[in-house]
Amino acid sequence: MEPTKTNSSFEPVIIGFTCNWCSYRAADMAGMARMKYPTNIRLIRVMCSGRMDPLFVLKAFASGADGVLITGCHPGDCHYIEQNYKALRRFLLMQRTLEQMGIEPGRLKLVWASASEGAKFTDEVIKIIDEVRLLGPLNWPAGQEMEMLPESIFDTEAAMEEEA
Amino acid sequence: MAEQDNPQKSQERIGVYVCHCGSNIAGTVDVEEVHRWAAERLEQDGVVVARDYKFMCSSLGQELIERDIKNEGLTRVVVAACSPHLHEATFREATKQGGLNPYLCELVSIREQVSWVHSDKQKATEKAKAVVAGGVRRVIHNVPLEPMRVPIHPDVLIVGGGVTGIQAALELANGGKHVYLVERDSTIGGHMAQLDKTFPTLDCSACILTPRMVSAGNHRNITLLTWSEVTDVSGYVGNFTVTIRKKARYINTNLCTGCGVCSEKCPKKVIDDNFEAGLGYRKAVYTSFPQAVPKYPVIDVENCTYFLKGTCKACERFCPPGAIDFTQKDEFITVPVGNIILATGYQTFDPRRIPQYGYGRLANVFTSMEFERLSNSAGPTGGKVVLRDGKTTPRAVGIIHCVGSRDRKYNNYCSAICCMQSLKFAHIVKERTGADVYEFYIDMRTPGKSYDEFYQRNLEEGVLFVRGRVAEVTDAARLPGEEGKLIIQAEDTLIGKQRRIPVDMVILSTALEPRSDYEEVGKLFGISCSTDGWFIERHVKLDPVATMTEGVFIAGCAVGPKDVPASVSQGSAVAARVFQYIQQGEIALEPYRATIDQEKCSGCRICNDMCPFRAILFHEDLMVSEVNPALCQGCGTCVAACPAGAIAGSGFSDEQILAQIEGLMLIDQEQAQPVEAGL
Amino acid sequence: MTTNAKPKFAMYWASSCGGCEIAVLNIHEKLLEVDEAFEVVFWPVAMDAKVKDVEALPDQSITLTLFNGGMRTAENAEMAHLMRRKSQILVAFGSCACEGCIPGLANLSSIQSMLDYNYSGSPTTENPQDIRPQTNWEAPEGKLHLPALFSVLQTLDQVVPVDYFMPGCPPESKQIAAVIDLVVQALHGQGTLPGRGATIGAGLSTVCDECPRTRNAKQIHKFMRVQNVQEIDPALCLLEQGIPCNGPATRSGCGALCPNASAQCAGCYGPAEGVIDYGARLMSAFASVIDSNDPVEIGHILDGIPDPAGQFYRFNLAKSLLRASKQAWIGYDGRQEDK
Amino acid sequence: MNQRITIDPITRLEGHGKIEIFLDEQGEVANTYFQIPELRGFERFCVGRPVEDMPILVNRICGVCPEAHHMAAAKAADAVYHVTIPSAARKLRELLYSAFYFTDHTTHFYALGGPDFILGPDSPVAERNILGVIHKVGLEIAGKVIQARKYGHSVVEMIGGRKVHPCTSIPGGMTKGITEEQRREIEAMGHWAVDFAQFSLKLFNDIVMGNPAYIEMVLGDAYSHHTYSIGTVDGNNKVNFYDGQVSVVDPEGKRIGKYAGAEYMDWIAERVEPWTYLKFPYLKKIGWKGFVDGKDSGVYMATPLSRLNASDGMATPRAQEEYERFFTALGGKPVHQRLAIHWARLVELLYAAERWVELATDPEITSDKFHTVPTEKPTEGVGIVEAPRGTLTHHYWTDERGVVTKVNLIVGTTNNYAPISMSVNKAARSLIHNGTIITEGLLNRIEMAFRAYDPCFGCATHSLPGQMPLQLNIYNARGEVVDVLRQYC
Amino acid sequence: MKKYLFFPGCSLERNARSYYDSIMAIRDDLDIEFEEIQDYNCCGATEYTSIHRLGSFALLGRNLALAEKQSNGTHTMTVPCSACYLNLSKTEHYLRTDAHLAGQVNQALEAGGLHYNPGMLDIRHILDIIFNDVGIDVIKSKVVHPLTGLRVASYYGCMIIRPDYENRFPDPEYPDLLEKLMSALGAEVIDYPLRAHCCSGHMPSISAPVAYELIRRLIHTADEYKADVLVTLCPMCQLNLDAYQPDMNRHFNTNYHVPILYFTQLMGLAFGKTAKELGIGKEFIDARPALSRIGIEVPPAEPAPEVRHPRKKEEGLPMPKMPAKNMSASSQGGKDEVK
Repeated sequence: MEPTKTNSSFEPVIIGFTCNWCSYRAADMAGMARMKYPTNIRLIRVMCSGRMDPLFVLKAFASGADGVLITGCHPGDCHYIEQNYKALRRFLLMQRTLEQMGIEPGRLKLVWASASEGAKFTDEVIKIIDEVRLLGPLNWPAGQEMEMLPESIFDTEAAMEEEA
Repeated sequence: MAEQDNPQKSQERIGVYVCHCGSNIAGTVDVEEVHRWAAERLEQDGVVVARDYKFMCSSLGQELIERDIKNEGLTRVVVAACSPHLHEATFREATKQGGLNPYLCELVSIREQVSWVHSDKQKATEKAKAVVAGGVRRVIHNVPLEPMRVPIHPDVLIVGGGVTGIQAALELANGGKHVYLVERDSTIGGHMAQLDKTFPTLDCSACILTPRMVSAGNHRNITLLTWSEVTDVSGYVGNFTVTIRKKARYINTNLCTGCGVCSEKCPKKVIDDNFEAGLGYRKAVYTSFPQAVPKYPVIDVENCTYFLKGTCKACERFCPPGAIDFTQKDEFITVPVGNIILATGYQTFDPRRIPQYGYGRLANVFTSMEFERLSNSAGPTGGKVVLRDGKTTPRAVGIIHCVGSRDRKYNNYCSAICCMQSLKFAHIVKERTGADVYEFYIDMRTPGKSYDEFYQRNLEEGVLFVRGRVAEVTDAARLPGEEGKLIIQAEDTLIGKQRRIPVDMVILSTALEPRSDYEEVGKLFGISCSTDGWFIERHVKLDPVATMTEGVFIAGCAVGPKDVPASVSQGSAVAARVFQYIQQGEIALEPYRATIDQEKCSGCRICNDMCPFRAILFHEDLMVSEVNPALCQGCGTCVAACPAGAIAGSGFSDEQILAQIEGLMLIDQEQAQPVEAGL
Repeated sequence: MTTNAKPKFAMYWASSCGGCEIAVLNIHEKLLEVDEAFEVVFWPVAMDAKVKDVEALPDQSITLTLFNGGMRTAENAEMAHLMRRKSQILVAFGSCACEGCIPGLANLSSIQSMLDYNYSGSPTTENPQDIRPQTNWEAPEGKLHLPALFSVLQTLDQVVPVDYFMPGCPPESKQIAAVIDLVVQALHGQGTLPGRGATIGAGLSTVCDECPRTRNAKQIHKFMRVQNVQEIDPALCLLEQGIPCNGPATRSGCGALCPNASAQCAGCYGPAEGVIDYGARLMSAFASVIDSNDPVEIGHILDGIPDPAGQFYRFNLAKSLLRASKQAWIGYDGRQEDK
Repeated sequence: MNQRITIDPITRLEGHGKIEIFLDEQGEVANTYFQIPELRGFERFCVGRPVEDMPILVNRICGVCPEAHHMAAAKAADAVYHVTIPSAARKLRELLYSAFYFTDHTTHFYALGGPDFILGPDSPVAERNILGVIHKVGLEIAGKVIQARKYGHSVVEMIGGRKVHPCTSIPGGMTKGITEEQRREIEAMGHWAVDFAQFSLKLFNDIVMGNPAYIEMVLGDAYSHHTYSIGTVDGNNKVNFYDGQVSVVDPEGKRIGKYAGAEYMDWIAERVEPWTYLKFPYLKKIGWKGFVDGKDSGVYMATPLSRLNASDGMATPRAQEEYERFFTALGGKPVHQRLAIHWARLVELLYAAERWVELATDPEITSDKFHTVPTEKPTEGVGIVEAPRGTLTHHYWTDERGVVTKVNLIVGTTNNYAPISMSVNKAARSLIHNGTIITEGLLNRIEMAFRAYDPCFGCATHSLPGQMPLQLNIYNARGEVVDVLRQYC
Repeated sequence: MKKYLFFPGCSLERNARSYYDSIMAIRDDLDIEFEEIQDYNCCGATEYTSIHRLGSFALLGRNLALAEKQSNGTHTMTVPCSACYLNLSKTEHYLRTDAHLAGQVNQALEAGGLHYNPGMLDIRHILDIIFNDVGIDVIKSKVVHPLTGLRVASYYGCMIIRPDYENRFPDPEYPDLLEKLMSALGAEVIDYPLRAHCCSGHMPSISAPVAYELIRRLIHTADEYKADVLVTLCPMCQLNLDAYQPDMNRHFNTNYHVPILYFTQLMGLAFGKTAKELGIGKEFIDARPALSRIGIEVPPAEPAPEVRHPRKKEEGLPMPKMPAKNMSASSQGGKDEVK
């Protein structure tokens, strides 16, 4: 599989999940304070980090994202009392599973940011973008069509011949 | 899944509106390019209209949407503008005006999360496209939703009988609403009742407060529950059920006349750490102060000789109406209320935590609350300002500001009242003793009506101001004239010198801190606290007395340090806020709810413990779980937890989020192609 | 061979273990009904069969084809295309065809490492010259050919469109019988078939729905390896005993066979109705009920599941969102950068 | 110019075993190749799995004999934890296994092996299948056959939790036991099974031994190979399916040794050929000399016949009688005629049934001591059982958590890959000579040779036992197809 | 037996020998053992850092490197001398937080074939070890000769408590560890207000008058508080207050007589060690009279100075109670109360 983004200036795409009450507001805060971070991250708003379903993370990777950032309220500050702990539990298990799938732990991060921590949010975004840039493209091939798979594990012309 | 694999033409007719927000967005994002791209690239997804406009939130901008819905027959609307927290409501309303269900409108932020945080125009534009695509893909899966309406029980619970709680209670009660006013202490009044004077007007605190206390006490719409605590809260906005523990008073309040004989006769003298701030004494059976409301005393079990040794009962013997009742037990009552107001106030910083200031070591170092009692005509010294020996009048007094405030070691925030309070102390000291008064401050903060005038007045009265942090308070004399004095060592930043100022009395203007039990209280009522421990408002500026939890409100110092006027106005404000709900009779809640498909639910009970609002119940008979929509707050945690995929979350469904992810990635796929071809 | 007006029936196995066939044979007497209702035109296991004849049939002429087995080789895929062309109703039959089944776990590692191990790594292999099977090999007497292997095992519907899915490893015989009844009735206009893409011969819910074990609101303090459980409580939910049982996320239909036998549900019936990624559901569910908020402690509890990917994707990997590990996609282990 | 004959058991697209026959200028057979065109790689992807999962994972190697893999895996896992399982658990497993043997052998004899004899090798191809048998012997017997399979499977389900792919064996024993009611049910079915087994032997006697043509065919040289034989035996060198040591006898019938599971690596090695995905096991001590007979060739067979050859008898009375009759009739040990495997199989059928009853009546079988919690640190372990189609070896290595780090499998049928190839070769040579017109005889020979082994390349070829439809393409010197002969196709 | 690396520093080998002796004398009671750093060099004392930053860090880096090399079994290095302690821990802190600096220092160390990995060592003052690792309870249990009746002023100086980074020391402005320790020994702890003030450092050799004033303050206040003895934990403090006390007296013609002892010496006495093995008797200001009050074997001493201003106790306003945290503090006698 030839990664489609191996050019030296590799720009990762990060999908970020934010909770409605803390981290999304932190992102707003960062905006209002005109803090700057690279464009590589794209945010999705959910009501609570507790809504975070491993499904979304898998989907993001399968759709070509190079990294995923999950954010939520600080432990103890969850608008829904304690649901961000569920996010924590799922995150820890997800990382183990993804590692077995060949996805480096660095590509999935969980970060707490309160509504007032625009600066922290900015830092964390910059951090994960840099880390993933070092890890290089993930560029998951699952989406691609059958024929694009290396069909033969042997010399390919043999495979061609065989088709003929 | 299928339609995601091969996106055939969507059935929806979608309108996309990209806002310039003046130059706020247009300055960094090429909005024309974005809407052009959307029209063309997202045509497959059903985009039939794509426009850009200077200010979408303007009435003209909104009309644009309404018109297109009518003329173009739009079935979905995507607005790319500012944060949903600002204008989601606006555009939903516009959509509604156009005749569509408001929830078929999706607002995506390209301002706070694109134009304002990025500078590279070309990249920002690309990202804006991605964001729009995400919104479009998502909105396809939006479904019409109807806000949930729940009835509001007219009764209100107010926790905390300080000036804030009293104010709120009276406002509501006078408006004909029934209020349960719960106070942990034996009397209402709170901190204000302990104060001597109030700044800047210097009118007597008790004099202005007690009438309010009395009317609260007698009001037919107010059920006063002193010496009581809330132990459990269940239910939800409009329909809370609150359990209150009425601690045993050991006084039969039906018989008690409040004559006070019991206290007189009680042989046991105890230091009053509470009302007298440890500066005075009370009996084992006592009322905190003469004007206490209610008038009934309480027996303090820790110290009562009878409870300790089993004999005495002096009070019982002498009580004229025979109201003493040693057999009383704690009593639990439950009341239904529609709204809850927390006015639980603050506690003062314990300056023992700063040993170099000598409090607790050096007799004549006082806390502000101690001084309030000292200077209070009803206090232990009858208002005489004297040293701890009880007779010597100080000739020099030092007042230290920001003790425990504005200090990264303790609290970063400013306690708001200390400056004015210190000025008040200075004035009182001067007035009563004519002593020299030194104020050690970092900055003088006197915002508020005729506050600074009061500062000026003090200046004129000859109070001496030293701008600088105090290093230590010591009794270690070094120079002549320091013998037997307390020496305040401080850097005077105005003259740039270390100064040693010998005084007889030091007053520490201590910080206001959250109640030590703020966490339990927050959990009990389902609201969250800032890292400092103050309760968090729904919006600091625009909704300061509401919380994120519907039906639970906050006011006064529980939200943050405040002076009396501010606390009172919050008391009124919160009352008005609650009125609004009660008058509506019902309240509309965001229709984000979880629902369990009984067909699919296997009764595995994984979700049962997921819900902190106890919204999920399990039917043993049918072996299925069910969500109580009224209790559900829509966090979606159970949706994500259900192994059978039997729980759906309206407003944030899997379909919506998955589609949005694809949308966000769309732009890369088309970029990826050429690169690949190039290889 | 007789040719009559009876609707035509076919059953085929691609890369599979033969268990599905056994399951079909295990409908016992019912087999005769099949013989009754259908003209069996193609069923390698039970009768003489020839692809040439299938190829000769007009397209769409086979009414019902039960297709089991995964797509491991180019030939599997070609056969899938053929059967699709010839059949009106193509049923992905059994776990392999539906979701890749156990052989799908091969997608966790690269095909290269598989061959390396099989032909030189394994301890009993004596292969000093490191001989490898070749797709084309010049024997002294002439050329020999072997079909190529795909680097990633795929499910039937990843190769051709599928009308119905019938899960299970293997599908329960009674379910097979029921489905056959259903089709027969439909053919006689006495019933209607579900919409295309539907899952048949299984329930909508999950195994817990059929599991007789008592259960409470879940709170997991630790996960147990089954061999370490002192005594498995025969009446209590296995998960509550700490045994990682996939029942909560696995489609009902088997009658909770394994939990009934005090064995963890391995998950062979795949995800419940409408679920996109089986593993995600299970991962989320297991993690959610862990009774700790301390990362370190949670970590210790998770150590009780030493092989998350294997646990959560035991049968479903090839059908999951990621479908295979990065190594498998790239064809090499830990050598991505080589490419 | 060589002539090339391609025998595609089921045409290439169906991805099953494939035979290539090359002729030289004289039209003599130059060489034959029997290819297995697939590999699923269990040995690789089982790495990383917790060892307690192995019994359910390896089931999926073969749906025809999952019980065998389940047992081997469970035994290997026990060994990994160095745990001795309670004797009740051991008996439960063996009971399950005996019932499985009974079903499997029944299926083969009646559905696959039987037709050749019952209907005669020259009967029309289309009839020569289970339905044909039913027509010949009558529905009543068909009913019995179906009954036999049912009974076997229901015992498997009662003890193993499922009819196909059982799930109850775990390291240290079983997850469950059986109740007294179940035991009674099982015992009843057991008695029926014994009768059925004896009935089957009688049927074989009447039809085969009564017919000189068959005897000639069975005893004829066309189907014999003088190879080594292996099979698992108990302490008294009696045939055992579940446990014991593997006995190895040379072509003269001399026992050259016995090995316990853990020692298999000293005895067995596997050869790789570039033209097939499957490996060829052979006796390491003797070495690989190519596809040849004799004392010096490491090629061996592992079948019902080899088990009888390698043992000193059967552990149950009636089976023992049959055992003796078998060798007397075929002229003493060892027997090399491959067609005798069918008969040997019936002897085992009877043993399985008798063992079934023995265990079902064992008082301990309903005990609730069916699991021992392992205490030792997991390391490495080998599990060996006799699969119907040959000795099955599972070998696992794990880390200290009991997670598999390495796997080695030698699957039942693969044992016979070499001898089968040789049988194919021999059949071809005996029937293709310069100018000889190739007749269906060739197909029959090859097919019968095949079927005798009851090959189940479960993991690779998916062939059900003996099910081996054939097609012959005959090319002339110019490579044009001059004739196509088919059987089952 | 807990083991620590031990960095004595120059003072303990010469003028602060009694500090060294007393530590060694009590280590068995405290059940700790020391491994002395071999071939250590000067810590740069109080000035060098401000004169040549990098040089001093290199100098200290060498000590750290040596310690790391020698660290078998433990990575905790304890230091009795406040100056050495401050310099070493400060350097460790900077090296840990400033990679560039660490690079430079290690480059310098290479010359000597040495290398230090920042973060490897944990530098702790001996008081910290005794108070936190050994603990008050153990100490109490070892007391055989309680110092009952001995009024002790505890003096910290500056270097052990300041600068206050990484909260390395509780209440750096007004610590009370020594007070707690002393009351554990049975001594009568007084609330010495100048506990954290300046001992004049190297001023005696730079400007005597300035030094004398600073010393006077400390001694005067100790005397005011009727301290029989002033304990310290810093060789320099001890030197200044002890050796220069007579000069100071001459300078102001006062006649203060406040003996200065190391806290470890008092611990030794309480543990029943002889004055001799603790190095008591070497000090300039004779400690005999003071010690005689608690019956330490000594020749007859001059009468204790008579009480200055006696004070009649009066009923006044109650004092606020002190929380447990400051237990010792509350038991500390104020200036005015004399027992």
